[in-house]
Amino acid sequence: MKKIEAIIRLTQYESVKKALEEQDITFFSYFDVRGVGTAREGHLYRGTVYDTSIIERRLISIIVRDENLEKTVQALMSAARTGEIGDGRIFVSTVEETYRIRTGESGPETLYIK
Amino acid sequence: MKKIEAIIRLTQYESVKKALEEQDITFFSYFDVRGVGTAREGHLYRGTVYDTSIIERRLISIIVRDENLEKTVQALMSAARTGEIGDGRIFVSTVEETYRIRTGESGPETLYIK
Amino acid sequence: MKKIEAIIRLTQYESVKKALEEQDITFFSYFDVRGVGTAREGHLYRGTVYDTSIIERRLISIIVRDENLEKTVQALMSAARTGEIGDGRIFVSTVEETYRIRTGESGPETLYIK
Amino acid sequence: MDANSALDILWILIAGILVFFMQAGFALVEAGFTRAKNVGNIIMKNFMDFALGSLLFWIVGYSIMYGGEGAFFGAFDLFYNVEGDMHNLFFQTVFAATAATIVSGAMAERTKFSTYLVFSVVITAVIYPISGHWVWGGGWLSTMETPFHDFAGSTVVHSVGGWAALAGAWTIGPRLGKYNGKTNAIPGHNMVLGALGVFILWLGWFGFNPGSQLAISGDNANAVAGIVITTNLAAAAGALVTMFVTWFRYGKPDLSMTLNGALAGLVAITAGCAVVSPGGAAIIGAVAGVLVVFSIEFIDKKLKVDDPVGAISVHGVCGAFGTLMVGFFALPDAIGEGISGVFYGGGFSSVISQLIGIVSVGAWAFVGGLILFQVLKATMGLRVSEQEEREGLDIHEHGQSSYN
Amino acid sequence: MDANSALDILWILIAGILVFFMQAGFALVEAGFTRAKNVGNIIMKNFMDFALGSLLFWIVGYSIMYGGEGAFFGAFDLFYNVEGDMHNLFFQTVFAATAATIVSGAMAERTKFSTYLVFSVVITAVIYPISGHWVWGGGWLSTMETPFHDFAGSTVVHSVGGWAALAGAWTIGPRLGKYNGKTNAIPGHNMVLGALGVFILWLGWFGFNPGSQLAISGDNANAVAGIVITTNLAAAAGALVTMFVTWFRYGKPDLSMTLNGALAGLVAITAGCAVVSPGGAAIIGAVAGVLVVFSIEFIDKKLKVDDPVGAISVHGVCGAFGTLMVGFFALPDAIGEGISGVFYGGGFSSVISQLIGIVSVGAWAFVGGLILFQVLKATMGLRVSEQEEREGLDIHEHGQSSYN
Amino acid sequence: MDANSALDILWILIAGILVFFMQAGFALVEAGFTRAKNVGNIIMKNFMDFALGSLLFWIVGYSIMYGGEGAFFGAFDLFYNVEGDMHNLFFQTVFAATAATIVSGAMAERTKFSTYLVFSVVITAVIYPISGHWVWGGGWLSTMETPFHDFAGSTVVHSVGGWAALAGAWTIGPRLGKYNGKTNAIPGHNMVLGALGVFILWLGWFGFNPGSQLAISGDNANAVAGIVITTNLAAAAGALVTMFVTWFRYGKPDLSMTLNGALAGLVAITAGCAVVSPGGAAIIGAVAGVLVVFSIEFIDKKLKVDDPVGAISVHGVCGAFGTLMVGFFALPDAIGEGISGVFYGGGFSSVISQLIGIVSVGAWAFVGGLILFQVLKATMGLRVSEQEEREGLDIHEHGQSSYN
Ligand SMILES: Nc1ncnc2c1ncn2[C@@H]1O[C@H](COP(=O)(O)OP(=O)(O)O)[C@@H](O)[C@H]1O
Ligand SMILES: Nc1ncnc2c1ncn2[C@@H]1O[C@H](COP(=O)(O)OP(=O)(O)O)[C@@H](O)[C@H]1O
Ligand SMILES: Nc1ncnc2c1ncn2[C@@H]1O[C@H](COP(=O)(O)OP(=O)(O)O)[C@@H](O)[C@H]1O
Repeated sequence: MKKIEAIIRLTQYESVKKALEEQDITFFSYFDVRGVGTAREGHLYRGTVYDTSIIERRLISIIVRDENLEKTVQALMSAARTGEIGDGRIFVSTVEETYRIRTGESGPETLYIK
Repeated sequence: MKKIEAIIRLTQYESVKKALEEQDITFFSYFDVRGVGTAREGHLYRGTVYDTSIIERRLISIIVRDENLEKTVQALMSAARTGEIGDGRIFVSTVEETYRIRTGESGPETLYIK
Repeated sequence: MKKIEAIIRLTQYESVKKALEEQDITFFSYFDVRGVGTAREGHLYRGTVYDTSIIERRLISIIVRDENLEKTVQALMSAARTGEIGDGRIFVSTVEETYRIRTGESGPETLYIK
Repeated sequence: MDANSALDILWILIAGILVFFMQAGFALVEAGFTRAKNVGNIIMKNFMDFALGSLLFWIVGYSIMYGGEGAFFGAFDLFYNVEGDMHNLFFQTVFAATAATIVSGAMAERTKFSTYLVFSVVITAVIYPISGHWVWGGGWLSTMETPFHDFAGSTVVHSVGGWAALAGAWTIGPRLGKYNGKTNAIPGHNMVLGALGVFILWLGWFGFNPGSQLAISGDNANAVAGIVITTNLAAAAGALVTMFVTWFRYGKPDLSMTLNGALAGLVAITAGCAVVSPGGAAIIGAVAGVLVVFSIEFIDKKLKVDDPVGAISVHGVCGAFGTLMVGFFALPDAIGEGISGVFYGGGFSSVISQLIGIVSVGAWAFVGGLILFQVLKATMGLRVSEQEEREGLDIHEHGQSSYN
Repeated sequence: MDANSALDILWILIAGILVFFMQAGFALVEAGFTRAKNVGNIIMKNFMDFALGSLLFWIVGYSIMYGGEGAFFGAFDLFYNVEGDMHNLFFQTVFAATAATIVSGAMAERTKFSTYLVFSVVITAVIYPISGHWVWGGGWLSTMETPFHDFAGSTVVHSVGGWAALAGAWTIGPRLGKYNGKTNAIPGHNMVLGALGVFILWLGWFGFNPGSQLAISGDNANAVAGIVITTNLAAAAGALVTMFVTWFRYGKPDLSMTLNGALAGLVAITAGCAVVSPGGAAIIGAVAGVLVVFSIEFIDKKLKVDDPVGAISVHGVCGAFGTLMVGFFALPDAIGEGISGVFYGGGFSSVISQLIGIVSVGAWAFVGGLILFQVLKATMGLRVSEQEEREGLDIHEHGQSSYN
Repeated sequence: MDANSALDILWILIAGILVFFMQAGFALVEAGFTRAKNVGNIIMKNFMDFALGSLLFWIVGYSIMYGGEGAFFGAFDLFYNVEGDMHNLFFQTVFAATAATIVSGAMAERTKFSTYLVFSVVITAVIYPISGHWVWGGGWLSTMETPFHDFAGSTVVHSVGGWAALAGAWTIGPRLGKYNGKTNAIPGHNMVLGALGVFILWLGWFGFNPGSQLAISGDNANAVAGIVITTNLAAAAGALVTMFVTWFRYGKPDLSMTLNGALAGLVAITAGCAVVSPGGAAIIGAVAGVLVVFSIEFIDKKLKVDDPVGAISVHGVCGAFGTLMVGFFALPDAIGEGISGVFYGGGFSSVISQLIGIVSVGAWAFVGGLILFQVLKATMGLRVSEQEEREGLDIHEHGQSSYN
């Protein structure tokens, strides 16, 4: 199994979610992270610009069977893209085992993402 | 070393923590994620039901020596289970190296979880 | 590529960031986690001490090329260290693939951290 | 000056101070019912409504409204400064600022700040004082045979705000993601702020309605006390009934709607608070509490006009409803010699006058607002860009988020 | 009506408006001292306390309390509507609503909403007005030889709420996780809300106590001013002393407890605010500031009754304490011809009367509350399910979280 | 007592109650403009300022300020308790508590709690009442040939707080990370709290300025109404102008600065509110709205004195500015027989008196504050440890975070 971690713009989340659903990927987890990188938002407080390089982003984490890796990455990539600097990144790594807590079963076949 | 990531119900956290302690697993990290999946909470706002599939969950991350993998997974699984849909999942992957920042030492033997 | 996850004190974040920048590591993500471990903060509420072992920490996640692993770990380690209990830990694992969403390119060479 | 006159001035000032505080109430309700990313923007709008309103009503508005006896227009004198009448200027100023503020809520989370300021200027300096003059300044609605009766402003203040809000919310269109095939809920970010806002508004209403007696000496004292009671009972009934209506309709009592219910009762009783019995007030409040739920649903789901805080229903619909109810619930001779409400055998003459007032003022505010918003849309632009809306007005319009 | 009468009515109305605002204060304190997942629920309860209270006290409560001279009961007239007395109805209504509100805090985070509403009806329409009649409505406590003296309601309002809260919190049991072998702290989610609530309550108390003079004309003006001072000094002393007590006991000054300390001082001075000297007020407030800390600890750790906001200690214990202190600190002839406090050589006759009042009203409220809660527990059920409690009352009872 | 006297007392009490509520306003502004980790600490400081202030001003402060006719000092009588004057004690107490509170904002997020308490005692019991005596208690500034005129305390209250704040913020040094080579922004954590605080302060100012007439009977009624208008117009002008200034300077209208702008207008008009025309008030407010922006920038970026809430600029600078403007905008004979402002042909005699007052009171407050803070720094220590500052004063000074 593969773990796909995509760091995307907060504002692209809805369209990413939709794109994933269209690929029958309806199970995933996400949380908000702050990304440090080149994209910058200029903030202003009481006349002092605090030109920060810290950006709110959403990290989507999906564990898929190996055969679903490609289509998931593609769906993520096209839906998260705006073409502007700051679109984010995807990282892929290996997951060795998974368990469904409710039943105690293990193995890739217990992933809802068939 | 293995990294165990368990996505559990917020409300099972206390009992999971206790179960881990009983196995001498007293070091771990956690943060809150939102899970997208089949379990649904019906929310209502001003007469509009927003039947959402987004659920607040807690992600517990524990890095253990290989020999502790089994007991940790078992402890997690039994304490996190309610038997209802939405109990969550456990994912296991490999960690190659670890460092204790305070001393600079590395290696599995620096894990507090012996 | 390697994924470096460092769990550090919130209060060391600024110096860690600076140390990373000095090593030309200007891209990373972070989010706040709660660490369960030996370091304890004594909280008090209405006369009841709730001697908790839960501590707010920051998890910094950096994906680097293999050749940058060492210097990144060193930078993290020296900047995050105070020498007191509670300095935190670093975990290293393998990442197999990465994509730059904006362009669709993949491979370690698309990491900004050369 | 004798003690009675001083007493009256004291009361008007205190009532005005209470009404001033309603600005904070509106700001909190609107902030709480919208999303965190736009909260600084909505507060800034409310804040500027009052700052602009205070200056403009002094510069020109008060004179337009109260400066002469014309049928449609008072007078155009600049910089009002008449010794011995400053308490009235103050009391009317805080009223005027309310009308604009209502609109900001209905158009929240998508309206350009600069354009909003222009709108705020026009409604406070032109739209509100002109129709206000018709009713309270000696204009045509007050000189009809059976005069139009709006004691404290269900129509003059609240409906004017509410119908302008309808014009604005309709012109600007819904927030992104509100209607895509179906109607989506966009929950407000902080119900505690919303509730505190409603408590503050309820508090302020004890200045709004009883203060509109404009005196407390002599027999006015009992009249004022009566108005305090009718105001409070209508609010309580509105809140209670709305809670039960949402409970039956949605299965659960809805907090945000219940808060609206109290406001609905308050807006509805504002016109008739001085001429109805406590029982009449409770009934008016209770019916408003039903009405507001169905009105919010209708506007949201049928008209598909996106009003994040329910301002159109609370102020427009319940304001009109309450004004009409005066024709039914007015106690004998309470409005004037020989005039009573339908339920006290007074026939429909008062109902007709009320309708004339509701429709004429409503049309003025809605059409005036519509023209204004269409012009603004075509010139300055009414709406922020899609990116700005997505990422939040706070960051884009003010360069800073409100929560850090 | 002459200027003096109008002045008195004006003052009663303003004081009543200030007391009304205390509802917002209670809501904020209770919201701030509990967890975010229950905040909408607690606000809804506070909101409904006032809505129900306003209607019920008008419908029946005021008549029970003030409608006749019986020793135990006033009268049972429906829909109070006496021209010339509406300011009193209003002032008494806002007082009545306070008693119920106190209970919601002590039972927060676990009480079923529907059951709570039933409780709220009974306390406002039955429990409170009956014991209120004994003291303020001409009942038996006011006709004793040395009458029981509770100027603004340390016992009539606060202790009634406090003892009913004790009955409720004890009947319903502690929140999940509060006591498992040891006593756990469940920190409130927002101390800013709690502090703002206390500021608002302190503000409202300037209506509560000085308004209870029920007049300001003539010599009443100085009396009212004196009450403002005693009220303020007791609150200040309570806050300051509590801060130091927590500092010594816990090593650090505790904010939430210090906020309770100010309320403890306010509750304690409420009975005697009109009959003690400024110095006496400061001492009463200071002692209440000590008492509240130990009382909260005792109830929390020894009795193991879980009161998230400290309502039982603040309103019940400090209310009783303050009422008793009247017997010690009352200035000569301040309560009545020939009656003085112990410290002014008056002997114990007043102390005994105070004790009779404290015990009889306390027993009435506690036993009445206990029976009511036991019946409700056996019939409708008093407590939400374990899952609802874990996941939050907002989601389960109202279908929506308050922070989004 | 006749109706007029009772009326005056009623008004002073109500005004005092409004001013009391400003404590909540200050607490919220300071909480909102600082970081979440220090919010409980700043609220505790505000809360204790008022508790201490209430007790100390009663114990000794009022007597120092008003107890005698000496040129520099009133009298030293303990525990003020004069029947018939308690309304004045109350009104002066709530004023006194304001001065200390101003300082807590400028020194927020780094000052030791225990040391702050000592400071708070000294400013309320010594610094403030002595200079206050010079102006309002019959001291030397009030007996000059052309008396120094500070109607409601631009200098007596606000500048005293502002200059002591400057002394304190300078002595304690900037927050960690504020200046490292360049000037960094440290955004406040909650602009909604800040805005609500400003609304509450604006509300309270309707007690602060109009209440300082100390009467409302007879002709005072119109005077009070006039002050309400000047106060309101200056605040509105200040807010509006500041918004535009920030818009031009920074490209975007800054909410937190605009909130300061309203306060700047309010502080500036406080001295002259009773002697200037509405137009004069609007101008004074508008200029203060410009001044506050440049002053905040100057203090922040040039002086490198770290004032998280802008207290030095708002209260010190705008207080001095507003006091000076009295010499320019005072209407003929408004201050006294034959005295007018420069713009009304009165020459510079009044300007000179105003300057004398501004400088002498300012020097007293600044030097007194400086000595006090230096002594505290050398003895108890003024500042928390670096670790405490990094991790938050709430956890370290109070053992608990405010948001959970
Ligand atoms: N090497 C890395 N390790 C961890 N996170 C990274 C890394 N590189 C980029 N990121 C994350 O991805 C986000 C995207 O970077 P960004 O500047 O937007 O890229 P792009 O120029 O490709 O659009 C960053 O904000 C950061 O959160
Ligand atoms: N493939 C996946 N990738 C990432 N997270 C997942 C995946 N499958 C499930 N999850 C997470 O686990 C949670 C549990 O799913 P749930 O519907 O509760 O499972 P179950 O039916 O086994 O009880 C989801 O809310 C989601 O956060
Ligand atoms: N085995 C583990 N798995 C996951 N997180 C861990 C583990 N061990 C430690 N941590 C994290 O690292 C933090 C550091 O632990 P700490 O007690 O500070 O270590 P040290 O004694 O080395 O300074 C903990 O709070 C926890 O978040």
